[in-house]
Amino acid sequence: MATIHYFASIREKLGLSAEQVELPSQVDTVSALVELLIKQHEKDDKEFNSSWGDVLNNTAVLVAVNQTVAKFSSSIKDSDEIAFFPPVTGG
Amino acid sequence: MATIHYFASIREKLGLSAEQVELPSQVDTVSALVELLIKQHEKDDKEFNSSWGDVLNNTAVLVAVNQTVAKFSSSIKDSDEIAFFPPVTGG
Amino acid sequence: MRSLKISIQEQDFSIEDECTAMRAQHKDIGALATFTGLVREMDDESSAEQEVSSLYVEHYPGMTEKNLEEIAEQANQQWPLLDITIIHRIGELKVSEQIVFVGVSSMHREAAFAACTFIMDFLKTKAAFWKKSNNSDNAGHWVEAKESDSDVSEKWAEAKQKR
Amino acid sequence: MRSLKISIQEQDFSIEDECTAMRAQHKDIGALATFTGLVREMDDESSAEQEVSSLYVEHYPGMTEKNLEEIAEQANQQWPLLDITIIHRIGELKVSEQIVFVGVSSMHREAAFAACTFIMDFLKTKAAFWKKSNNSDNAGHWVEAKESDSDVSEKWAEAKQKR
Repeated sequence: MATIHYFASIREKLGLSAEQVELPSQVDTVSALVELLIKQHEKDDKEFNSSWGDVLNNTAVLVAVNQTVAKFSSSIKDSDEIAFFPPVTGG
Repeated sequence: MATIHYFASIREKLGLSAEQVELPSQVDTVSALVELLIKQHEKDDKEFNSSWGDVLNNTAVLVAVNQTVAKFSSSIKDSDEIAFFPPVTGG
Repeated sequence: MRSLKISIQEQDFSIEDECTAMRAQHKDIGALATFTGLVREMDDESSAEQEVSSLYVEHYPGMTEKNLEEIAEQANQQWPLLDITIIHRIGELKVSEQIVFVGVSSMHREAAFAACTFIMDFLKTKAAFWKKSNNSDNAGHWVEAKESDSDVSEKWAEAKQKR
Repeated sequence: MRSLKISIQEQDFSIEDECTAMRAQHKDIGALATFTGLVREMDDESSAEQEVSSLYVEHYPGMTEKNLEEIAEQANQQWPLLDITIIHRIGELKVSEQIVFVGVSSMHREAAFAACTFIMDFLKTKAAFWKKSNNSDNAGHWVEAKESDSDVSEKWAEAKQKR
Protein backbone atom coordinates (compact mmCIF):
# COMPACT_ATOMS: atom_id res chain seq x y z
CA MET A 1 0.00 0.00 0.00
CA ALA A 2 1.24 3.48 -0.89
CA THR A 3 0.28 6.44 1.31
CA ILE A 4 -0.86 9.51 -0.60
CA HIS A 5 -0.95 12.97 1.05
CA TYR A 6 -2.62 16.13 -0.24
CA PHE A 7 -1.72 19.55 1.20
CA ALA A 8 -3.05 23.11 1.30
CA SER A 9 -5.13 24.23 -1.72
CA ILE A 10 -4.84 20.75 -3.30
CA ARG A 11 -6.23 19.18 -0.13
CA GLU A 12 -9.09 21.69 -0.03
CA LYS A 13 -10.02 21.29 -3.70
CA LEU A 14 -9.98 17.50 -3.47
CA GLY A 15 -11.65 17.41 -0.05
CA LEU A 16 -9.13 14.79 1.07
CA SER A 17 -5.91 15.00 3.12
CA ALA A 18 -4.61 11.42 2.81
CA GLU A 19 -5.47 7.97 1.53
CA GLN A 20 -3.98 4.50 1.14
CA VAL A 21 -3.79 3.11 -2.40
CA GLU A 22 -2.81 -0.37 -3.59
CA LEU A 23 -0.47 0.20 -6.56
CA PRO A 24 -0.86 -2.28 -9.45
CA SER A 25 2.55 -3.30 -10.82
CA GLN A 26 2.18 -1.16 -13.98
CA VAL A 27 1.69 1.97 -11.81
CA ASP A 28 5.41 2.57 -11.29
CA THR A 29 5.72 6.35 -11.84
CA VAL A 30 4.09 9.43 -10.32
CA SER A 31 2.38 10.11 -13.67
CA ALA A 32 0.84 6.64 -13.71
CA LEU A 33 -0.32 7.12 -10.12
CA VAL A 34 -1.99 10.43 -11.04
CA GLU A 35 -3.90 8.69 -13.83
CA LEU A 36 -4.98 5.95 -11.42
CA LEU A 37 -6.12 8.46 -8.78
CA ILE A 38 -8.13 10.46 -11.32
CA LYS A 39 -9.83 7.33 -12.64
CA GLN A 40 -10.67 6.01 -9.16
CA HIS A 41 -11.97 9.29 -7.74
CA GLU A 42 -13.89 10.55 -10.75
CA LYS A 43 -15.82 7.31 -10.66
CA ASP A 44 -16.59 7.72 -6.93
CA ASP A 45 -17.21 11.47 -6.77
CA LYS A 46 -19.11 12.30 -9.94
CA GLU A 47 -21.01 15.05 -8.10
CA PHE A 48 -17.88 16.62 -6.46
CA ASN A 49 -17.46 20.05 -8.05
CA SER A 50 -13.69 20.00 -8.55
CA SER A 51 -12.51 17.46 -11.03
CA TRP A 52 -9.52 15.41 -9.93
CA GLY A 53 -8.00 15.70 -13.40
CA ASP A 54 -8.10 19.51 -13.31
CA VAL A 55 -6.47 19.62 -9.87
CA LEU A 56 -3.72 16.99 -10.21
CA ASN A 57 -2.73 17.64 -13.84
CA ASN A 58 -2.20 21.35 -13.15
CA THR A 59 1.44 22.20 -13.99
CA ALA A 60 1.81 24.09 -10.68
CA VAL A 61 1.31 20.90 -8.64
CA LEU A 62 4.47 19.63 -6.94
CA VAL A 63 5.14 16.09 -5.82
CA ALA A 64 7.34 14.51 -3.14
CA VAL A 65 8.22 10.82 -2.94
CA ASN A 66 9.18 9.68 0.54
CA GLN A 67 9.40 13.34 1.65
CA THR A 68 11.87 14.32 -1.08
CA VAL A 69 10.81 16.57 -3.97
CA ALA A 70 10.40 14.45 -7.11
CA LYS A 71 9.17 14.70 -10.69
CA PHE A 72 6.07 13.27 -12.34
CA SER A 73 8.45 10.95 -14.21
CA SER A 74 10.00 9.66 -10.94
CA SER A 75 9.66 5.97 -10.14
CA ILE A 76 7.49 4.84 -7.24
CA LYS A 77 6.79 1.53 -5.53
CA ASP A 78 3.92 0.21 -3.45
CA SER A 79 5.49 1.05 -0.04
CA ASP A 80 6.19 4.72 -0.87
CA GLU A 81 4.76 7.88 0.67
CA ILE A 82 3.72 10.26 -2.10
CA ALA A 83 2.54 13.83 -1.52
CA PHE A 84 0.94 16.42 -3.83
CA PHE A 85 1.06 20.11 -2.93
CA PRO A 86 1.20 23.66 -4.37
CA PRO A 87 4.38 25.81 -4.30
CA VAL A 88 5.39 26.46 -0.69
CA THR A 89 4.65 29.80 1.03
CA GLY A 90 6.13 29.58 4.53
CA GLY A 91 8.06 32.17 6.51
CA MET B 1 38.32 79.80 23.60
CA ALA B 2 38.31 76.57 21.60
CA THR B 3 37.58 73.28 23.36
CA ILE B 4 39.92 70.43 22.40
CA HIS B 5 39.03 66.78 23.07
CA TYR B 6 41.32 63.74 22.91
CA PHE B 7 39.89 60.23 22.73
CA ALA B 8 40.97 56.60 23.19
CA SER B 9 44.65 55.82 22.47
CA ILE B 10 45.36 59.50 21.70
CA ARG B 11 43.95 60.51 25.10
CA GLU B 12 46.02 57.83 26.83
CA LYS B 13 49.27 58.71 25.07
CA LEU B 14 48.84 62.41 25.78
CA GLY B 15 47.54 61.88 29.32
CA LEU B 16 44.82 64.45 28.67
CA SER B 17 41.14 64.17 27.72
CA ALA B 18 40.22 67.81 27.12
CA GLU B 19 41.51 71.35 27.39
CA GLN B 20 40.51 74.93 26.56
CA VAL B 21 42.83 76.82 24.22
CA GLU B 22 42.79 80.50 23.22
CA LEU B 23 43.32 80.53 19.43
CA PRO B 24 45.48 83.38 18.11
CA SER B 25 44.04 84.84 14.88
CA GLN B 26 46.69 83.18 12.69
CA VAL B 27 45.69 79.73 14.04
CA ASP B 28 42.77 79.29 11.63
CA THR B 29 43.17 75.67 10.47
CA VAL B 30 43.44 72.30 12.22
CA SER B 31 47.07 72.02 11.06
CA ALA B 32 47.95 75.35 12.65
CA LEU B 33 46.18 74.25 15.86
CA VAL B 34 48.22 71.01 15.93
CA GLU B 35 51.45 73.04 15.65
CA LEU B 36 50.29 75.30 18.48
CA LEU B 37 49.35 72.36 20.72
CA ILE B 38 52.69 70.63 20.12
CA LYS B 39 54.61 73.82 20.91
CA GLN B 40 52.64 74.55 24.10
CA HIS B 41 52.74 71.02 25.50
CA GLU B 42 56.30 70.11 24.62
CA LYS B 43 57.37 73.18 26.58
CA ASP B 44 55.24 72.15 29.62
CA ASP B 45 55.75 68.38 29.58
CA LYS B 46 59.41 67.89 28.69
CA GLU B 47 59.55 64.78 30.88
CA PHE B 48 56.30 63.17 29.54
CA ASN B 49 57.37 60.07 27.65
CA SER B 50 55.16 60.43 24.57
CA SER B 51 55.99 63.41 22.42
CA TRP B 52 52.96 65.46 21.34
CA GLY B 53 54.43 65.78 17.84
CA ASP B 54 54.67 62.01 17.42
CA VAL B 55 51.10 61.51 18.56
CA LEU B 56 49.28 64.33 16.76
CA ASN B 57 51.23 64.29 13.50
CA ASN B 58 50.61 60.57 13.00
CA THR B 59 48.75 60.08 9.72
CA ALA B 60 46.25 57.75 11.43
CA VAL B 61 44.92 60.57 13.64
CA LEU B 62 41.44 61.76 12.72
CA VAL B 63 39.92 65.13 13.56
CA ALA B 64 36.39 66.44 14.04
CA VAL B 65 35.39 70.10 14.10
CA ASN B 66 32.13 70.74 15.96
CA GLN B 67 31.44 67.00 16.00
CA THR B 68 31.75 66.59 12.23
CA VAL B 69 34.69 64.74 10.69
CA ALA B 70 37.10 67.29 9.16
CA LYS B 71 40.52 67.47 7.54
CA PHE B 72 43.77 68.94 8.86
CA SER B 73 43.29 71.66 6.23
CA SER B 74 39.80 72.55 7.53
CA SER B 75 39.22 76.05 8.88
CA ILE B 76 38.58 76.59 12.59
CA LYS B 77 37.63 79.55 14.73
CA ASP B 78 38.05 80.35 18.42
CA SER B 79 34.57 79.13 19.50
CA ASP B 80 34.93 75.69 17.88
CA GLU B 81 35.02 72.25 19.48
CA ILE B 82 37.88 70.23 17.99
CA ALA B 83 38.52 66.55 18.69
CA PHE B 84 41.43 64.24 17.88
CA PHE B 85 40.96 60.46 17.83
CA PRO B 86 42.13 57.21 16.22
CA PRO B 87 39.99 55.28 13.65
CA VAL B 88 36.75 54.16 15.28
CA THR B 89 36.26 50.57 16.48
CA GLY B 90 32.71 50.36 17.82
CA GLY B 91 30.15 47.62 17.39
CA MET C 1 27.92 24.11 13.51
CA ARG C 2 27.83 23.42 17.21
CA SER C 3 24.11 23.03 17.66
CA LEU C 4 20.95 23.12 15.58
CA LYS C 5 17.48 23.57 17.01
CA ILE C 6 14.50 23.13 14.72
CA SER C 7 11.00 23.44 16.09
CA ILE C 8 7.63 23.42 14.35
CA GLN C 9 5.07 24.35 16.94
CA GLU C 10 1.64 25.82 17.55
CA GLN C 11 2.62 27.83 20.63
CA ASP C 12 4.31 31.23 20.54
CA PHE C 13 8.05 31.67 21.16
CA SER C 14 10.14 34.26 23.01
CA ILE C 15 12.96 35.93 21.07
CA GLU C 16 14.77 36.58 24.36
CA ASP C 17 14.54 32.94 25.49
CA GLU C 18 15.90 31.73 22.16
CA CYS C 19 18.76 34.24 22.20
CA THR C 20 19.56 33.44 25.83
CA ALA C 21 19.65 29.71 25.05
CA MET C 22 22.01 30.31 22.12
CA ARG C 23 24.33 32.40 24.31
CA ALA C 24 24.27 30.15 27.37
CA GLN C 25 27.70 29.00 28.49
CA HIS C 26 29.35 30.01 25.21
CA LYS C 27 32.10 32.62 25.35
CA ASP C 28 33.03 32.57 21.67
CA ILE C 29 29.89 34.19 20.24
CA GLY C 30 30.64 37.62 18.83
CA ALA C 31 27.57 38.06 16.66
CA LEU C 32 23.95 37.01 16.86
CA ALA C 33 21.64 37.80 13.94
CA THR C 34 17.93 37.10 14.23
CA PHE C 35 14.93 37.37 12.00
CA THR C 36 11.33 37.32 13.18
CA GLY C 37 8.43 37.18 10.73
CA LEU C 38 5.07 38.53 11.87
CA VAL C 39 1.49 38.43 10.58
CA ARG C 40 0.80 41.75 8.86
CA GLU C 41 -2.61 43.35 8.71
CA MET C 42 -2.28 43.86 4.96
CA ASP C 43 -1.02 41.17 2.64
CA ASP C 44 0.24 41.94 -0.83
CA GLU C 45 -2.85 40.65 -2.57
CA SER C 46 -5.48 42.32 -0.43
CA SER C 47 -7.02 45.68 -1.16
CA ALA C 48 -7.43 48.32 1.54
CA GLU C 49 -10.87 46.98 2.42
CA GLN C 50 -9.67 43.43 2.89
CA GLU C 51 -7.53 43.47 5.95
CA VAL C 52 -6.00 40.20 7.02
CA SER C 53 -7.60 39.00 10.23
CA SER C 54 -5.59 35.80 10.61
CA LEU C 55 -3.27 33.35 8.89
CA TYR C 56 -3.56 29.59 8.88
CA VAL C 57 -0.22 27.77 8.48
CA GLU C 58 -0.15 24.16 7.30
CA HIS C 59 2.94 21.95 6.95
CA TYR C 60 4.01 18.46 5.90
CA PRO C 61 5.12 16.75 9.15
CA GLY C 62 8.41 14.96 8.61
CA MET C 63 9.30 16.57 5.29
CA THR C 64 9.32 20.11 6.69
CA GLU C 65 11.83 19.16 9.39
CA LYS C 66 14.05 17.49 6.76
CA ASN C 67 13.82 20.61 4.56
CA LEU C 68 14.92 22.87 7.44
CA GLU C 69 17.78 20.56 8.44
CA GLU C 70 19.05 20.59 4.86
CA ILE C 71 18.84 24.38 4.64
CA ALA C 72 20.73 24.77 7.94
CA GLU C 73 23.37 22.31 6.74
CA GLN C 74 23.82 24.23 3.49
CA ALA C 75 24.30 27.47 5.46
CA ASN C 76 26.78 25.71 7.71
CA GLN C 77 28.86 24.58 4.74
CA GLN C 78 29.15 28.15 3.46
CA TRP C 79 29.89 30.15 6.61
CA PRO C 80 31.67 29.52 9.93
CA LEU C 81 28.63 29.26 12.22
CA LEU C 82 28.17 28.38 15.87
CA ASP C 83 24.48 27.78 16.59
CA ILE C 84 21.32 27.87 14.50
CA THR C 85 17.75 28.04 15.78
CA ILE C 86 14.77 27.80 13.43
CA ILE C 87 11.21 28.00 14.79
CA HIS C 88 8.11 28.02 12.61
CA ARG C 89 4.61 28.19 13.99
CA ILE C 90 1.66 26.33 12.51
CA GLY C 91 -2.10 26.61 12.87
CA GLU C 92 -4.19 29.77 13.29
CA LEU C 93 -2.19 32.99 13.83
CA LYS C 94 -3.66 36.44 14.42
CA VAL C 95 -2.40 39.81 13.15
CA SER C 96 0.85 40.88 14.88
CA GLU C 97 1.59 37.35 16.06
CA GLN C 98 5.03 35.86 15.44
CA ILE C 99 5.22 33.27 12.62
CA VAL C 100 8.87 32.41 12.21
CA PHE C 101 12.19 32.92 14.02
CA VAL C 102 15.69 32.32 12.67
CA GLY C 103 18.67 32.95 14.93
CA VAL C 104 22.29 32.43 13.86
CA SER C 105 25.36 32.94 16.02
CA SER C 106 28.93 33.21 14.81
CA MET C 107 32.26 34.72 15.77
CA HIS C 108 31.75 37.58 13.30
CA ARG C 109 28.75 39.48 12.04
CA GLU C 110 29.23 38.87 8.31
CA ALA C 111 28.65 35.12 8.65
CA ALA C 112 25.72 35.57 11.04
CA PHE C 113 23.94 38.08 8.77
CA ALA C 114 24.55 36.12 5.56
CA ALA C 115 23.48 32.77 7.02
CA CYS C 116 20.33 34.25 8.60
CA THR C 117 19.32 35.84 5.27
CA PHE C 118 20.15 32.63 3.38
CA ILE C 119 18.08 30.46 5.73
CA MET C 120 15.05 32.75 5.40
CA ASP C 121 15.34 32.85 1.59
CA PHE C 122 15.42 29.05 1.38
CA LEU C 123 12.84 28.50 4.12
CA LYS C 124 10.40 30.61 2.09
CA THR C 125 11.00 28.73 -1.17
CA LYS C 126 12.00 25.19 -0.14
CA ALA C 127 10.35 24.22 3.14
CA ALA C 128 6.95 22.51 3.10
CA PHE C 129 4.75 25.21 4.65
CA TRP C 130 1.62 26.77 3.20
CA LYS C 131 -0.19 29.88 4.40
CA LYS C 132 -3.85 30.69 4.04
CA SER C 133 -4.85 34.29 4.60
CA ASN C 134 -8.25 35.01 6.15
CA ASN C 135 -9.75 38.43 5.51
CA SER C 136 -12.04 40.35 7.81
CA ASP C 137 -15.02 39.43 5.58
CA ASN C 138 -14.16 35.79 6.22
CA ALA C 139 -12.99 35.10 2.67
CA GLY C 140 -9.86 32.97 2.87
CA HIS C 141 -7.32 32.49 0.10
CA TRP C 142 -4.15 30.46 -0.11
CA VAL C 143 -1.13 32.79 -0.35
CA GLU C 144 0.49 32.63 -3.80
CA ALA C 145 4.19 31.78 -4.01
CA LYS C 146 6.12 34.91 -4.99
CA GLU C 147 9.68 33.85 -5.62
CA SER C 148 10.52 30.90 -7.77
CA ASP C 149 12.91 28.29 -6.45
CA SER C 150 15.38 29.00 -9.20
CA ASP C 151 15.51 32.75 -8.42
CA VAL C 152 16.69 32.25 -4.86
CA SER C 153 19.15 29.47 -5.72
CA GLU C 154 20.66 31.55 -8.51
CA LYS C 155 20.95 34.64 -6.29
CA TRP C 156 23.00 32.72 -3.70
CA ALA C 157 25.05 30.84 -6.30
CA GLU C 158 26.09 34.20 -7.78
CA ALA C 159 26.87 35.63 -4.33
CA LYS C 160 29.00 32.56 -3.59
CA GLN C 161 31.07 32.97 -6.73
CA LYS C 162 31.88 36.56 -5.73
CA ARG C 163 33.13 35.64 -2.26
CA MET D 1 10.81 55.79 9.11
CA ARG D 2 8.17 55.89 11.81
CA SER D 3 10.41 55.95 14.83
CA LEU D 4 14.10 55.99 15.69
CA LYS D 5 15.50 55.08 19.08
CA ILE D 6 19.17 55.69 19.73
CA SER D 7 20.64 54.94 23.13
CA ILE D 8 24.22 55.01 24.35
CA GLN D 9 24.19 53.52 27.81
CA GLU D 10 26.24 51.74 30.47
CA GLN D 11 23.47 49.36 31.54
CA ASP D 12 22.60 46.13 29.74
CA PHE D 13 19.60 45.85 27.42
CA SER D 14 16.99 43.15 26.77
CA ILE D 15 16.52 41.98 23.18
CA GLU D 16 12.94 40.97 24.01
CA ASP D 17 12.06 44.37 25.50
CA GLU D 18 13.44 46.16 22.45
CA CYS D 19 11.59 43.86 20.03
CA THR D 20 8.37 44.15 22.05
CA ALA D 21 8.63 47.95 22.03
CA MET D 22 9.14 47.96 18.25
CA ARG D 23 6.09 45.74 17.74
CA ALA D 24 3.80 47.48 20.21
CA GLN D 25 0.54 48.66 18.67
CA HIS D 26 1.80 48.26 15.11
CA LYS D 27 -0.02 45.86 12.81
CA ASP D 28 1.97 46.53 9.67
CA ILE D 29 5.28 44.95 10.69
CA GLY D 30 6.00 41.83 8.67
CA ALA D 31 9.72 41.53 9.34
CA LEU D 32 12.01 42.29 12.25
CA ALA D 33 15.76 41.81 11.81
CA THR D 34 18.07 42.21 14.77
CA PHE D 35 21.79 42.08 15.38
CA THR D 36 23.42 41.72 18.77
CA GLY D 37 27.18 42.05 19.21
CA LEU D 38 28.79 40.31 22.19
CA VAL D 39 32.17 40.38 23.92
CA ARG D 40 34.11 37.33 22.71
CA GLU D 41 36.67 35.56 24.84
CA MET D 42 39.18 35.66 21.97
CA ASP D 43 39.81 38.75 19.93
CA ASP D 44 41.45 38.60 16.54
CA GLU D 45 44.77 39.92 17.77
CA SER D 46 45.16 37.77 20.85
CA SER D 47 46.95 34.44 20.94
CA ALA D 48 45.44 31.42 22.66
CA GLU D 49 47.13 32.38 25.91
CA GLN D 50 45.75 35.89 25.92
CA GLU D 51 42.05 35.54 26.47
CA VAL D 52 40.04 38.70 26.62
CA SER D 53 38.74 39.29 30.13
CA SER D 54 36.89 42.52 29.42
CA LEU D 55 36.36 45.35 26.96
CA TYR D 56 36.32 49.04 27.73
CA VAL D 57 34.17 51.11 25.35
CA GLU D 58 34.72 54.86 25.05
CA HIS D 59 32.68 57.29 22.93
CA TYR D 60 32.47 60.96 21.99
CA PRO D 61 29.26 62.22 23.66
CA GLY D 62 27.25 64.28 21.21
CA MET D 63 29.12 63.26 18.08
CA THR D 64 28.32 59.55 18.45
CA GLU D 65 24.58 60.25 18.63
CA LYS D 66 24.82 62.44 15.52
CA ASN D 67 26.76 59.69 13.70
CA LEU D 68 24.09 57.10 14.52
CA GLU D 69 21.23 59.41 13.49
CA GLU D 70 22.93 60.01 10.14
CA ILE D 71 23.47 56.29 9.57
CA ALA D 72 19.82 55.53 10.39
CA GLU D 73 18.69 58.32 8.07
CA GLN D 74 20.85 56.94 5.23
CA ALA D 75 19.31 53.49 5.73
CA ASN D 76 15.85 55.05 5.75
CA GLN D 77 16.48 56.74 2.41
CA GLN D 78 17.44 53.43 0.80
CA TRP D 79 14.79 51.03 2.09
CA PRO D 80 11.13 51.25 3.15
CA LEU D 81 11.58 50.95 6.92
CA LEU D 82 9.23 51.25 9.86
CA ASP D 83 11.22 51.47 13.11
CA ILE D 84 14.93 51.48 13.94
CA THR D 85 16.48 50.89 17.35
CA ILE D 86 20.22 51.29 17.93
CA ILE D 87 21.72 50.65 21.38
CA HIS D 88 25.45 50.76 22.12
CA ARG D 89 26.88 50.15 25.56
CA ILE D 90 29.87 52.02 26.94
CA GLY D 91 32.25 51.45 29.84
CA GLU D 92 33.60 48.15 31.15
CA LEU D 93 32.03 45.02 29.59
CA LYS D 94 32.86 41.43 30.51
CA VAL D 95 33.12 38.38 28.24
CA SER D 96 29.68 37.27 26.90
CA GLU D 97 28.10 40.62 27.71
CA GLN D 98 26.07 42.41 25.05
CA ILE D 99 27.78 45.40 23.40
CA VAL D 100 25.49 46.55 20.62
CA PHE D 101 21.94 45.99 19.38
CA VAL D 102 20.44 47.02 16.07
CA GLY D 103 16.79 46.25 15.36
CA VAL D 104 15.01 47.16 12.12
CA SER D 105 11.37 46.52 11.30
CA SER D 106 9.79 46.68 7.87
CA MET D 107 6.89 45.28 5.89
CA HIS D 108 9.20 42.82 4.13
CA ARG D 109 12.30 40.91 5.12
CA GLU D 110 14.61 42.12 2.35
CA ALA D 111 14.52 45.73 3.59
CA ALA D 112 14.86 44.73 7.24
CA PHE D 113 17.89 42.49 6.61
CA ALA D 114 19.63 44.95 4.28
CA ALA D 115 19.12 47.96 6.56
CA CYS D 116 20.26 46.05 9.66
CA THR D 117 23.46 44.93 7.89
CA PHE D 118 24.02 48.44 6.50
CA ILE D 119 23.62 50.08 9.91
CA MET D 120 26.12 47.67 11.51
CA ASP D 121 28.66 48.20 8.70
CA PHE D 122 28.50 51.96 9.08
CA LEU D 123 28.28 51.93 12.88
CA LYS D 124 31.57 50.00 12.93
CA THR D 125 33.35 52.39 10.58
CA LYS D 126 31.69 55.78 11.10
CA ALA D 127 30.43 56.12 14.69
CA ALA D 128 32.71 57.59 17.35
CA PHE D 129 33.29 54.54 19.56
CA TRP D 130 36.61 53.01 20.59
CA LYS D 131 37.21 49.65 22.22
CA LYS D 132 40.06 48.67 24.49
CA SER D 133 40.59 44.98 25.03
CA ASN D 134 41.86 43.81 28.42
CA ASN D 135 43.58 40.43 28.55
CA SER D 136 43.61 38.03 31.47
CA ASP D 137 47.22 39.08 32.22
CA ASN D 138 45.92 42.64 32.61
CA ALA D 139 47.64 43.94 29.46
CA GLY D 140 45.22 46.20 27.65
CA HIS D 141 45.40 47.27 24.02
CA TRP D 142 43.21 49.50 21.91
CA VAL D 143 41.47 47.44 19.22
CA GLU D 144 42.81 48.24 15.75
CA ALA D 145 40.34 49.33 13.08
CA LYS D 146 39.92 46.55 10.52
CA GLU D 147 37.83 47.91 7.71
CA SER D 148 38.56 51.22 6.09
CA ASP D 149 35.78 53.73 5.70
CA SER D 150 36.07 53.64 1.95
CA ASP D 151 35.68 49.84 1.79
CA VAL D 152 32.29 49.86 3.44
CA SER D 153 31.01 52.91 1.53
CA GLU D 154 32.11 51.39 -1.78
CA LYS D 155 30.53 48.04 -0.94
CA TRP D 156 27.13 49.66 -0.37
CA ALA D 157 27.44 52.07 -3.30
CA GLU D 158 27.99 49.05 -5.58
CA ALA D 159 25.09 47.17 -4.01
CA LYS D 160 22.86 50.20 -4.56
CA GLN D 161 23.72 50.43 -8.25
CA LYS D 162 22.69 46.82 -8.71
CA ARG D 163 19.28 47.29 -7.13
